[in-house]
Amino acid sequence: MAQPLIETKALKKYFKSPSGSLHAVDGVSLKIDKGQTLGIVGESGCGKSTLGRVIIRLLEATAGEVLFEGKNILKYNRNQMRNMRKEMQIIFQDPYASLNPRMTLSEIIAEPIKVNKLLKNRAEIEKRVTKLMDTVGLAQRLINSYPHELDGGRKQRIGIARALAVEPKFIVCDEPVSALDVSIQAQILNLMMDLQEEMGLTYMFITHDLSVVKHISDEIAVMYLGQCVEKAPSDQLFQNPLHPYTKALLSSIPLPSLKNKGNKRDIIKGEVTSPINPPPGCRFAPRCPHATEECMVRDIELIKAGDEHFAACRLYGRGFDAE
Amino acid sequence: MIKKLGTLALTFVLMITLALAGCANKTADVSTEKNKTREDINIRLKTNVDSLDPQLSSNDYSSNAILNMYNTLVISDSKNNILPCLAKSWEISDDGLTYTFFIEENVKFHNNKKLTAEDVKFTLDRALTVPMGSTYAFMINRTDIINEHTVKVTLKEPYAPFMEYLVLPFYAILNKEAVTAANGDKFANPVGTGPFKFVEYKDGEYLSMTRNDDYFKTPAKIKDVKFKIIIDQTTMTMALEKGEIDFLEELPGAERERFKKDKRFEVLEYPTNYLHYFMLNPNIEPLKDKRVRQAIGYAIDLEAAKKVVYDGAGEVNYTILRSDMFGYSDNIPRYTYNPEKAKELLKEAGYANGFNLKFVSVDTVAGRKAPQVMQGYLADLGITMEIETNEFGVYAQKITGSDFVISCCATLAQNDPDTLLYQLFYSTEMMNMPKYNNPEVDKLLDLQRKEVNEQKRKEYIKQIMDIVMEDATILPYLYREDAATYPVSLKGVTPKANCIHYIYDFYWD
Amino acid sequence: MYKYIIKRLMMLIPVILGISFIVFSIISLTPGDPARIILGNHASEEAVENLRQELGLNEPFIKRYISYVGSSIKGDFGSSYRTGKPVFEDIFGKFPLTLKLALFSMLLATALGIPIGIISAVKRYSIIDGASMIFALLMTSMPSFWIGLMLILIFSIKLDIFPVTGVENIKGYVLPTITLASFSMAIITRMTRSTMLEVIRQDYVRTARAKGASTKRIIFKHCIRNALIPVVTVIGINFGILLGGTVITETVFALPGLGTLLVSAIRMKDMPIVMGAVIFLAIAFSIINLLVDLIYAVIDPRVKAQYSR
Amino acid sequence: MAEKTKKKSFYIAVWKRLKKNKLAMIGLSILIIMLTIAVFADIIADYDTLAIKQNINIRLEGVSKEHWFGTDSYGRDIFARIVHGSRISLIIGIFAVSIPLVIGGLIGAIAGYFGGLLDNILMRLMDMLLAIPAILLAIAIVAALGPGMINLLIALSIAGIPGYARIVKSSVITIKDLEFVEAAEAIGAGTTRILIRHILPNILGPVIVQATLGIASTIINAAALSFIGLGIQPPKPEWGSMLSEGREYIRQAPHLITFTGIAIVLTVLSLNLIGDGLRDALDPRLKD
Amino acid sequence: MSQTLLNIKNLYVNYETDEETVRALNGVNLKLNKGEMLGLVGETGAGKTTTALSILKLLPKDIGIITNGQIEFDGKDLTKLKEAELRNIRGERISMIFQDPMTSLNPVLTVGEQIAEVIELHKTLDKKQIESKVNEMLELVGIPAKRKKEFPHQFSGGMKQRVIIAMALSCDPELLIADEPTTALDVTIQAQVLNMMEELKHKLNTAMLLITHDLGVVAQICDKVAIMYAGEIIESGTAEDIFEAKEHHPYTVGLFGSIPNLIEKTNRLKPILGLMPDPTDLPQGCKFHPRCPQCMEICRKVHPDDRQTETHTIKCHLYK
Repeated sequence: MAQPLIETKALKKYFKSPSGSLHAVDGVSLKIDKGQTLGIVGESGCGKSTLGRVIIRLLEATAGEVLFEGKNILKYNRNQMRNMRKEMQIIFQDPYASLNPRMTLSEIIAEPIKVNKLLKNRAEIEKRVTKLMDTVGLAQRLINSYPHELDGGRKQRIGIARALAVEPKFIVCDEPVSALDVSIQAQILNLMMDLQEEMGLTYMFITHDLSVVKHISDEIAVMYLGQCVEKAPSDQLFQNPLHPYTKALLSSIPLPSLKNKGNKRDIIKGEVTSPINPPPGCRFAPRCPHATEECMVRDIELIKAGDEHFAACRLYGRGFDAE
Repeated sequence: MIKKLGTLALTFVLMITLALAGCANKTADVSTEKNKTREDINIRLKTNVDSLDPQLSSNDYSSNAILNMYNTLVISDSKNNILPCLAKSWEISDDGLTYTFFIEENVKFHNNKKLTAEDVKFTLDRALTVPMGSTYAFMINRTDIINEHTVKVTLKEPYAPFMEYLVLPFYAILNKEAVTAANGDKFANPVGTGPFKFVEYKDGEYLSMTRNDDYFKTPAKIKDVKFKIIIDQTTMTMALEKGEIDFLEELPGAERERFKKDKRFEVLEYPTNYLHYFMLNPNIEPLKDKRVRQAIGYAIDLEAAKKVVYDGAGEVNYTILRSDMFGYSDNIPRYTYNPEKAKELLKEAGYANGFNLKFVSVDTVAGRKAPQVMQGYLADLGITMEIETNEFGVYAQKITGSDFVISCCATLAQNDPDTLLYQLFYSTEMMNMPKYNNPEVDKLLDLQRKEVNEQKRKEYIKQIMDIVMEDATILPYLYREDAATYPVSLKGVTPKANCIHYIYDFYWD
Repeated sequence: MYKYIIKRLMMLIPVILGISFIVFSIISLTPGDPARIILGNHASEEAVENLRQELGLNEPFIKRYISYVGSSIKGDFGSSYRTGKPVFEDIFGKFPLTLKLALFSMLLATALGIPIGIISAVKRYSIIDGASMIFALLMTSMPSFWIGLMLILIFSIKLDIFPVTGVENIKGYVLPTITLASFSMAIITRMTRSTMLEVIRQDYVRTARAKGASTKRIIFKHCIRNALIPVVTVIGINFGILLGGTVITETVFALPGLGTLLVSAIRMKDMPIVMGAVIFLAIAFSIINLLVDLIYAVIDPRVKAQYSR
Repeated sequence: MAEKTKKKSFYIAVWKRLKKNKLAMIGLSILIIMLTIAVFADIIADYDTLAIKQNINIRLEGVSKEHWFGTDSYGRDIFARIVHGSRISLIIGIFAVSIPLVIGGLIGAIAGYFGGLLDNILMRLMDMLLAIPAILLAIAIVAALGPGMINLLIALSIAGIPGYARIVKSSVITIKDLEFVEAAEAIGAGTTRILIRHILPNILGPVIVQATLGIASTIINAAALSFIGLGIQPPKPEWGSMLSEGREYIRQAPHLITFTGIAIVLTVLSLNLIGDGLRDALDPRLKD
Repeated sequence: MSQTLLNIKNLYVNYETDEETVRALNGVNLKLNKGEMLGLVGETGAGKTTTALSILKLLPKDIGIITNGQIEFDGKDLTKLKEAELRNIRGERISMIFQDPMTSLNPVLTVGEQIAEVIELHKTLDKKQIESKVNEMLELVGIPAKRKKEFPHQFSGGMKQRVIIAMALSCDPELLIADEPTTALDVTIQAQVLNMMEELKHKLNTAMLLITHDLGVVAQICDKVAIMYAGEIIESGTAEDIFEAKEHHPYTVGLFGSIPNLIEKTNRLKPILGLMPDPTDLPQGCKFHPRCPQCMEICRKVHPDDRQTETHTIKCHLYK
């Protein structure tokens, strides 16, 4: 099995807040093989965006490792990190806030090239920009327009073109389509999947929309309160969810068909607990119907419960004395 | 709905203005009939009172006001004659060195202790120790008590204007017991013998006094006196017009015609002893050369300048000594406006196409205007003058350190020119800021000071004037003309060259 | 809550130390000798010299500053060179007048500023909006001494309603109050207008309309409270400035307020008065800011939550 | 659907919105008139012969054919002095705003972008300057360094610094967290590039507004300082000192005050109108 | 067939600013019966919110103008009513809730006060009765009554939406208009809120107009569905018509094609090409023709009218 392109080991990120330390990412270990897409799904406040930013070092991790092609990039100094930037990129959720309103389209796309001095003279850069615009499906006549003149879909395409400008291997996509209408969303998802096939890109796709994550991801990791509670290939996860939270999550999605309309579905009670100074043990315990005191004792690791299918839950073996 | 909000705001505002306007009665009307019964008077005071103890005050306006609570040994009338006050009579020894004063018997202080020679000796001895002593009491040597009501004062050397000095507020007679108790507190309750007793002083607002009924002369006609502190000139004239003040001394030139035409007011114009003059530093280029200094003298049309700076008030003085002063003569050399002669002198001195110089001025009404006029006239001669209007503190430091090329100043002269000439021209004298040094003039000054024979003394003064006017380190300008203004019904106001007005003499008819 | 107040007051100390050093150095390192100023340019050299000695002006600058800080901590702020009285006696003598003036003008400015601001926001682009904006702009565009003089000319001389000087009776306060209020009123009007415009566009206003509430009720019950939060800061800052005593208005109306005292002290290089007044103002200014923050907490519960933790 | 390819920059959009605001246009036209007067002052009225030359015998004359605004107490033509005075007042206004804008802006940007201890120290410093009432700070400085244009500029600028520092800091904080700044970091852009290319262009709005209003209040403060005798040295015509000179003759020759007063009010009013108009234009949300 | 509560006939609404005129609604026809839940589906800019706002005339003052058509509610035409009469209906007979719970509550007033306000406005009750009604409503939406003294910032997103719903239903209105009530919430919280709304519909027999862009939500709780595109209702009918019938408007087909299917694995989605039309210059004929895969000559020129089966209407020339 080839070495995964990117791997995290017990990655942690804590924030100082007036009333204690906020455990945004609390010991996450994942790996993504080259050319694959790992979906990260979870509700707001589960730390999925923070995880993405920590991996590409927009935020400095509190503990743990991030291995890119086997090497721990958290130890890199400024210059090593500068050429690492060319390997990893990020696409954002809000099309309005992710583009500098004072720069034209061509300036935005050309900036990464200029900053990293990939091409020298203006003509070459110009050519590169027009090629990128074609790849992401932007009409040439928009080259001089400003972000505020374009709709959400086109702005997201500019974001993608900017990310591709440095020909990265790995892209973190932080809810890239959540702010778009359904029809535009579909166009962008198709574009991203085409680019993956053409350029062999590896995605970490972060979203709260389960139908989108199933469609685009090869493997999916479900996050709750800073921890990864379940990881599995996307079909297995949807056909046979193991962790109680995943089950509840899948059952609360309203399906666009009348098949099981009206029958009672088991939706979970209560609200997400506070991520500040969380008690040890399974974070979902307070809301879990199968919870016992055993769940509250110590943090539970991901337990192997099938082919490439892991779940962090006591029901699937004694999580803490690892086999 | 919006209308309601609007009306709400308007009613609120009306309510405030009415509340403020309503609860106060109409201010005193200026019209004459009601004044019959008036027993109070509001007088404008230009600055804060810097001390209630006359010997610790360095501000003439403030000391003139507090003088009304004290008496001096002698006082002066509008013609500058010396009249008896606390001193019934006095004798001066032939050599002019000793003065013997006979004190009034039944005079009581406000703390109704009797006035004795001891108080007079205490006052004159203390005069030598206080900081202002060096300015006003430099001539006194010793004071001895002859008996309970007679005092002998011996001077260091004969000093003709000594009697004029005794008129000044600095020499107000203090109560020994009260002053020793206050030990240097400038604002301790003043105890004097004067026609008015101290009531209250609110810094920056007013100084109020009331009639002293057991005054050793007939008590004053006016019962309550209030000095209102108004610094700003424009506000002052408006307050007078509104009747909020009844008496002011310095009506600005611009307002004089208006008030003279206004039959409600009386305007009494009189020259004061304050001489305003320009100082040219003979020790700094380019004014080292006498001819350049003279050229500046000729360059300025002082008559026109007077119109600007004082709006025409007062009359120009070309000869430092005023015509009514001892030792004045018509043939003292002077610099009248003569631009051609000025150009000639400049050419002779080698400055045909002019030069630069800086005028060190002070931030007062005159201090701002006079240099600007001079600037205009010097510009005609190609001389470019920069004006530096400084804070009083900075100005004082610069002129006392003679750190200036050209500047302006003013000083209080006496009828007897001795002090004035001594201060302006004697080489070691502190007030001789241009540091004019002419041994010949020093000798003549000493001679005239000792000379008892008037004719000889005049002769010496004439010689001094010829030399100093030739050297042109001091360019006289004018004696400031005050204009006391008050409602017509106020009587007893007389012109006072030394600006000391005794409220005692005022009364409403 | 009290922990927060004490922390804020503690923060005041470095600010005051900083200010005192800045002002002390400006006044003492610049030309102009206090002793000479007091004794006038007639007094002799040695008279000035022993006064300098008496006031301790000959020691090096740093030593004087340290001794000043030392004594002021113990509560002795020295006495004024001019009057010889303890510093705070003079300051507190003048302060009530400035305080009254500041209060009256702030009251008038708020009473006029807020309603006009609200009306012009609610009836945007109407004549009222245009007129009130022009009026507010005119007030800020006119130098206060010009307004003062015009008021005296019209109301005191021509109409003879108000006195020119003196604040013996309440009538003396009217014209100075209007002059002072004109400037802050303009700022409050513009501030209220922009915050009201902001609040009117909020979602909860739309919810209130959907509840069937009338515009009047929405303005009073929902909008004003939210809109006033930032306006309170502006009022606080302006009140602080007014407390500093506006020299200009005090000169024009011959009112012996704190401003005149401080300016003449600066000109006279009367160090103890200048230091005392500036420190007093700094404390007053910080207390006002603290009050403003506390008022914030009262109006806006989200802010209160922050403090009580 | 033809999409315009012209480089329709953000500023053109702002200008279009500003043009619709009638009040701002009035303000702009007044300002343009003032600027042309200031620039062509020498042509409109000769400096030496009219503004400076004293002519005592035509002193304090009212409005007349040769002297449109009459003459002052030295017989100088008031119209000429106002014309040349506009040049000085505008220079003071512009310099006494741009200096604190740059200094305050830098302090604000650094404090806002880096935060932490640096932010705390800088802001405490600003609090100190703010706690001393601005006009008193100015008086102390002018009293210390002596009157004159340069010292007046220094005095007014120091008083202005905290205001700009705060405005810039608050705008930088709001911009700093936006995603396009994170994106710039992600592509390896350095701090200086981010500050100059991304953050500064986006905080121009509130800063420009504060600057225009700043020029207005600076002109008034300069006039106030002249009023209490600390302003520009004679004979240079400056509106504030002209006003305080004329004050003495308020009853006898009111024309000394009226025209100069109107000149100040018009200039300051125009700047305030433009400032307000810019605030609305630069913040599209304010438009319904 | 239960009695018709709301009947919107041929409604036209424009947003007129001095730069441009936006033709938001272009002839909307909609019918809603008592106690029924209608789902109004469409993408951004389709005119869903404008329809809702025009019912209660909450359109922005002198900018959002109803140029044509009637809105009959319980027999009365709302477009003709004066502001005062409309105010009595708002909150009492028809109430409305909005999308973002975070900003829909006044931050400086307690939750209890804001619920009590709507009761005070429409019911003449004394203080104690109002307080008990407030407690009752809070318990109804699953919030402990003692929390009525707390402020909005002390509640989570889901909790705030419950408060808003309690507020809207406290005067027992006949019609509740909900503009994307759960879009801003997490999936699990959305499920809780939707369940609650369904229970309340049955318990209080309130008709609901639910505006959303999520076909899943519509399928789960709506009885009837209407699909909007460019200011018109291009297809409407019962839930069965929309989700199970064979014939559909091409836009509806495109919508369903754009949603990833949770059950089978599809390689690529079948999105609708192109962009939403510019409301300031709408295309001629059928507004969807520029993006319609089965576009015919007639579609470009003639505006299609409704092809009506018993309950299922489709506005397209394909189904003449």
